[in-house]
Amino acid sequence: MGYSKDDATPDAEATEGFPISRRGFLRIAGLTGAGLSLGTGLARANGEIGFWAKDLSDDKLVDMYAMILRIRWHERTMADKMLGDPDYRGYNHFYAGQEAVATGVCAALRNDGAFDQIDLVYSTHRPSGHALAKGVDMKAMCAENDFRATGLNNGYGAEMHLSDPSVGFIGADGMVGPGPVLAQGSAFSFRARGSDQVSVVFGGDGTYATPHFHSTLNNAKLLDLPFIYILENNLYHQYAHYSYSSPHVDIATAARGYGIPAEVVDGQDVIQVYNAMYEAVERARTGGGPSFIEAKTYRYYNHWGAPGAKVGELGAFGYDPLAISSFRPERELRAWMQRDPVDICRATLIDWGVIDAARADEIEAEVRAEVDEAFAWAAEQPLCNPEDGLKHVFATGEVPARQFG
Amino acid sequence: MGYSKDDATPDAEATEGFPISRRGFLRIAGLTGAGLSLGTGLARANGEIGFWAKDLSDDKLVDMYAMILRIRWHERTMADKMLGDPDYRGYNHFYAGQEAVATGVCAALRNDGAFDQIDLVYSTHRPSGHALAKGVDMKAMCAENDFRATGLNNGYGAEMHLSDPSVGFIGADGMVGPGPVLAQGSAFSFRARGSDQVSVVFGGDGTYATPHFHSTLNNAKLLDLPFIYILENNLYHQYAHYSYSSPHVDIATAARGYGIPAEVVDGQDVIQVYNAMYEAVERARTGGGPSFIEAKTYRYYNHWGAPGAKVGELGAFGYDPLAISSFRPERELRAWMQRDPVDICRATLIDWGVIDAARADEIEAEVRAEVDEAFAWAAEQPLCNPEDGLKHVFATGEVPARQFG
Amino acid sequence: MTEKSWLYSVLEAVQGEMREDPAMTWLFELTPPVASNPGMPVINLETEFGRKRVVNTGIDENWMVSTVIGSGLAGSRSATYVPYQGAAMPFQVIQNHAGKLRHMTGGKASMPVVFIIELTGQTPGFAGQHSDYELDTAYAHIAGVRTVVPSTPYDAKGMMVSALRSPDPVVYLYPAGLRTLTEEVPDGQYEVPLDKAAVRMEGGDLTIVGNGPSMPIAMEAAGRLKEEGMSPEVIDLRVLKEMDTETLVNSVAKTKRLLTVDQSYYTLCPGAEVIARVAENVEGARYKRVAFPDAPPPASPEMFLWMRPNADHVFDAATQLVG
Amino acid sequence: MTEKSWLYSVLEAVQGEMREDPAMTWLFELTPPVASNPGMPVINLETEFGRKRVVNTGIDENWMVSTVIGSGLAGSRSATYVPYQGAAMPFQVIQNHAGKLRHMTGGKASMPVVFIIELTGQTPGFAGQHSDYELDTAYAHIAGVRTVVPSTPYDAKGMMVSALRSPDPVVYLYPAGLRTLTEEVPDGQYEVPLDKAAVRMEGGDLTIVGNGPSMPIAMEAAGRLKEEGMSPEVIDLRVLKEMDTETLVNSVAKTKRLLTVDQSYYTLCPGAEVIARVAENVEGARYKRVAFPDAPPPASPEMFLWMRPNADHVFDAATQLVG
Ligand SMILES: Cc1ncc(C[n+]2csc(CCOP(=O)(O)OP(=O)(O)O)c2C)c(N)n1
Ligand SMILES: Cc1ncc(C[n+]2csc(CCOP(=O)(O)OP(=O)(O)O)c2C)c(N)n1
Ligand SMILES: [Mg+2]
Ligand SMILES: [Mg+2]
Repeated sequence: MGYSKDDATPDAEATEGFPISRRGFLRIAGLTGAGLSLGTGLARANGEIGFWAKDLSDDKLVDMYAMILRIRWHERTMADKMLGDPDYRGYNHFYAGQEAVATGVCAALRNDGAFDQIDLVYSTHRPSGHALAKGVDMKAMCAENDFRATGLNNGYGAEMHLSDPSVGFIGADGMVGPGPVLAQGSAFSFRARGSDQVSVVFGGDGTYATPHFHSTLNNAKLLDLPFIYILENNLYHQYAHYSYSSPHVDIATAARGYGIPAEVVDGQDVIQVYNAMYEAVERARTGGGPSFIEAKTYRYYNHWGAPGAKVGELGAFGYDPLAISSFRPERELRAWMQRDPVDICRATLIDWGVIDAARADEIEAEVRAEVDEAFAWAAEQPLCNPEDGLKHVFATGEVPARQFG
Repeated sequence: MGYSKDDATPDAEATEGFPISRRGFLRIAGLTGAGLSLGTGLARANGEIGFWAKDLSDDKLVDMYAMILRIRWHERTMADKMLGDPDYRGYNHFYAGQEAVATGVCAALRNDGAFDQIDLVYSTHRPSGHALAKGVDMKAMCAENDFRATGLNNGYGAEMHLSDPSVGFIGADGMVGPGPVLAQGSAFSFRARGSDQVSVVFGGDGTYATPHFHSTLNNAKLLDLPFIYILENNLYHQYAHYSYSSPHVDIATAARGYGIPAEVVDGQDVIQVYNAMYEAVERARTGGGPSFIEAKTYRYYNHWGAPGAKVGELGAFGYDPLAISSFRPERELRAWMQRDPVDICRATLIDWGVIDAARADEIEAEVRAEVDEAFAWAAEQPLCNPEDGLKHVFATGEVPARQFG
Repeated sequence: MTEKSWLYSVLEAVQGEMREDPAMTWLFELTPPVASNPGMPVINLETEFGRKRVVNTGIDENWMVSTVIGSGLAGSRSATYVPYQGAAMPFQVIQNHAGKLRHMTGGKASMPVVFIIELTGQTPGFAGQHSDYELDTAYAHIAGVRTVVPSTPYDAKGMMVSALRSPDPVVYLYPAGLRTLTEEVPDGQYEVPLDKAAVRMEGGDLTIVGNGPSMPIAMEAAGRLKEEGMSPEVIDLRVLKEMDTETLVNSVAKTKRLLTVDQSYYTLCPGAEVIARVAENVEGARYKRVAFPDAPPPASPEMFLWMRPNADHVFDAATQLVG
Repeated sequence: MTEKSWLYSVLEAVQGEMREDPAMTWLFELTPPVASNPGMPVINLETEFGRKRVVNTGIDENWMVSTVIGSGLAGSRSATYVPYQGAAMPFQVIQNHAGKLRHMTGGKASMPVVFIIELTGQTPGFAGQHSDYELDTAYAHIAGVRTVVPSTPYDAKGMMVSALRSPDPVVYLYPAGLRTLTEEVPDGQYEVPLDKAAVRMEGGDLTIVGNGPSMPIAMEAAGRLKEEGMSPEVIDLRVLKEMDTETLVNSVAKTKRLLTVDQSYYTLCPGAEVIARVAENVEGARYKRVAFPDAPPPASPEMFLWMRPNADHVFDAATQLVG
């Protein structure tokens, strides 16, 4: 299968006027953002074409809204614990602000069934939202993030290595670069064994500059793998704006260069994310090869932990105290918060008559109760047994202690 | 400086009809070849625009012809020694068929002067042609390839590691992938120290699939480095046709994706190669950033050594006995030999009235004498002193012998 | 049983497993999975299993290995043959992902995969990466991968079967110089353990420990020492991780003399680990190490062959250690 | 002299060299070349030398290191700071290119470059690549690069100056756990040799050899052993390649007891090389090794802190070895 004319046409912004000054760059990105927020409206004006979310059941739509809230309140509750509870040892690379991406992507995947039937998701160093969206149990995840023996991974991995193959969440990856190549490797095995499973990787804008980006897309295209690359472009990789590492305004342009169908979507709108993902999954399942989706989004907290955040408040304002040579302007954050994924999803569902405001509030209340319960449960869990660190190096047995000489 | 509209337009063949079957692929490549051979004629019809070779002195043009012959006869003489002289220990990754690329590229570079003034060339595992074109002494190279103590690198490196910084030939590289990144690293230092030097890398079609390809082009573009990537597309990387590793018919298409000006030239025509290189060098020297040139070419021998070749005959026919899952058809080789770089250059110079047939024959006779003398000199050189293997690990001293226990 | 070449024996193991398991895959780059052997059918994995399961790729060893790991994580057994030129390219993903994922996930991740890492080190004339033998140490030091290095066609096949059946990722070092070896190898599938050294010759005067490419010279030297009336014990490590300390310690406790032989660079070669483990457990023994100097291999055969450990070096070192 | 932090001391060395040499460059990724220190001017290499010489890049450590090597080959001194997460990414190009080019070219290639490879290993809670300390062995084993690992701010500055002035490529290991150390460090440029171990405490009962991150615990344990009336000699390797055998052998010839302390995995840790070199040269000594088990570091602080070598482990091991 080939790809539509549209996909083949390189993005105008990306092929004109190199090199882009950072200011000019932000201006263009701003416009893009505007264009995107219009996107949904247009799609709807155009009627049903490619607008798959319209076909979803009310329950499914409500589940998506609830998932966005579950991620959001998990984030906020954890941030408050980090800031307010001196005994709490967990940490996080907060995902708040990007919830609609994980939710829209995973809503289009097969998340339960036998391991050789479900779709696989490879995540990043910022995994908590991806994990919940793929179906990871919140209690087990909270316990893992708190280094508990009964946590999702028995306390061996914690936040950057969350993994639960039983729901197809292969897991987080503390490294930047290797994940996408590993993910397309799973897609390679699906093709080899004739399975209709799909392998999905989440990657940040920071993954664009890694050498792995080329290996991943080039081979996924050459072998027509059932692989989907979700690039969450939140504008920054740690302390550098993505214009420091990419000559493209839309990183999707780079994917099109390989002949891979690539869409740019508004990552704050779960409906847009779902619609693009639905088409990509169909393409992959039917042997149509890989797809690339760039979701323009933004993180409300700083790169790591909760510096700059306040208990009870959403987001971290002011400059990241850890950043030095590249800052994210506070106004940029405030502007993005105007287009909050929770608000957009809530408004859409009310607008479609799926729920009313009262029901929306109820759902949020239920979610907050679930989140509080998960953290409370985790806090009760036992700590790890030191000697167990020698286990799980290999499938059987344990390695000898060597620290005693 | 940006790049011309032309460069920004992706190559039609490369963006239509993925994936390309191997047969369809060869057909297109064939057409491309035809189009290219027409290229020169067109450019000449168009007059002087961008046709820099016309401005060259007769001497310079004659030097280019002589250089093509020096490379050709070095290859043929070495192949005959490998096939005919059981005592000869040298080996080669033969470059015959590709002479016009190295010659046209290096003719546009600054090859003598102080080390901090001359342009640098990074070569590959197939370096003998690049080395001669950049100005490496043939005698010293022959001695090195024959493991002699007085060879170019005192017998430490041999063919795959030929190096002579004094003429800006940083050297061969037995690895595939790292070379281009190292070469752009030199360009980075030129920019940092405000030098107008240019760094050039030769890479085969096999370098396209390496992860290094992305690192090299992405950073060269982001930092606008004085860097030129010469991709010699001879259709095969070892025993696989390049369609096994690239979705692009023209690999230049991939370079354009980064916003790098990229030209596709007929690698059998030294004049076309020189013209494209002249513009790329001007761009780099004047702060215009990187360029990419894809030269469509072909090797007359098999990947390595002289299997399939006969003494006194040019080229290796029949299938490469070492190749198994991907073959190069003998007819493909015979077709390419119809467009021999020696013949094309000779015809052009006679056509331009620079030399006549008699002078052309004289030049060839002189070159053959020089080559025979170089191999004869090398054969007389002393072998290496075993203990010297412990030297040159670090700038001073030597490492202890450990093989004796 | 038939006399078989090294490569044929290895591909026989792979073919046997791939016939049993339709999901298993094989990735290669420039070394076609093809072998012929007198009196045996030609093996060609690519034609037998097709290009969806057996893939000829571009020049990207990190991709090859990462794809194998990703296949393993998805539940498919997979193996790849990495040519010596690319032997270091996949180091990071093997070290950080293959080696750590099972542990980091509390045992949830399983990778039934094999990375055949070809190492050269035998061939004069090529220099640098085309003549070196050095990555054994890098792969043996990291955690979570079983690093083995067979030294005979029989072990090569048996350890390949065990590696392919192991739920753990295995770095299967393939010393290119041993390709020419042939011996009687069973036609059927059989396993050779991934955690046991082999005593190749029993003796009481000194212990010579080699591995992979140094075994032929260790055995040749030991044979000559025997002729001289000496009684050497020769151990083939076979497994670098997890190293079989017991066999080493028992031997040296008896001989009180240990000579290690490596093709790898002296500093931190496997022999250093052998000596350290023995020294921690045996008192009053004497030690010697034969290894490649801490220098890249030069092209000149005169320099290279002088530097590369050979049977004479082992013979002389052993004589000094005992005398 | 002022009391200075580790990072400040290192950047002072770099700043001093960059002021002398307008061609010298510095590449970084997520660690800005910025440091402040009480009573001293803030150092910010990026603002002082500009973005043509000091570059903040994308996430591609192989590119960073390759660019530094390419700069060196073009005649410019250059250095890069590779964060611990990317510590293995440039391994291949350091092993095959930085380490081999001078030799392969018969001495024609020169690379006056420094690769600062940050290693962690100290921080509980992160697991895997974010808590490991293991690549010292991989870098120390390869040929042609000088691999050093300072353990004090004074050495960190002096060895950085020496490394930047050396015509040889230097792998300068930076144990992140030592960042918090401070000591009196001269303001001017000075050199600390790249081939000498340092005797940090003289004694006659046993020799304790540590390096980089294991030095603080080795010194703490030695202090307590002294209080117990024992006389330990403590050696800081400082240099993994070329290792200072003489200092090690002289010490153990005297004490007849050797305890090595590493944060790296047990198998093939630097201590194994220390023991092997000594065992080849000293008769009748006794040996012990303290190291991290051959397991990836787990996230749980309870598991990690139990596994990571500490002063108690060293103290107890030393007591057993002597007793
Ligand atoms: C190979 C490697 N180098 C450096 C790092 C350190 N690091 C962790 S996250 C990160 C930035 C990632 O940015 P992006 O991919 O955009 O994801 P985001 O943090 O924005 O979600 C960096 C540089 C790493 N984890 N791995
Ligand atoms: C990293 C690495 N992997 C594999 C090889 C083995 N190898 C040597 S040359 C070659 C093919 C190169 O093809 P190409 O780049 O097209 O150059 P050509 O031989 O056609 O001139 C390969 C695979 C290598 N040298 N380095
Ligand atoms: Mg980002
Ligand atoms: Mg080629």
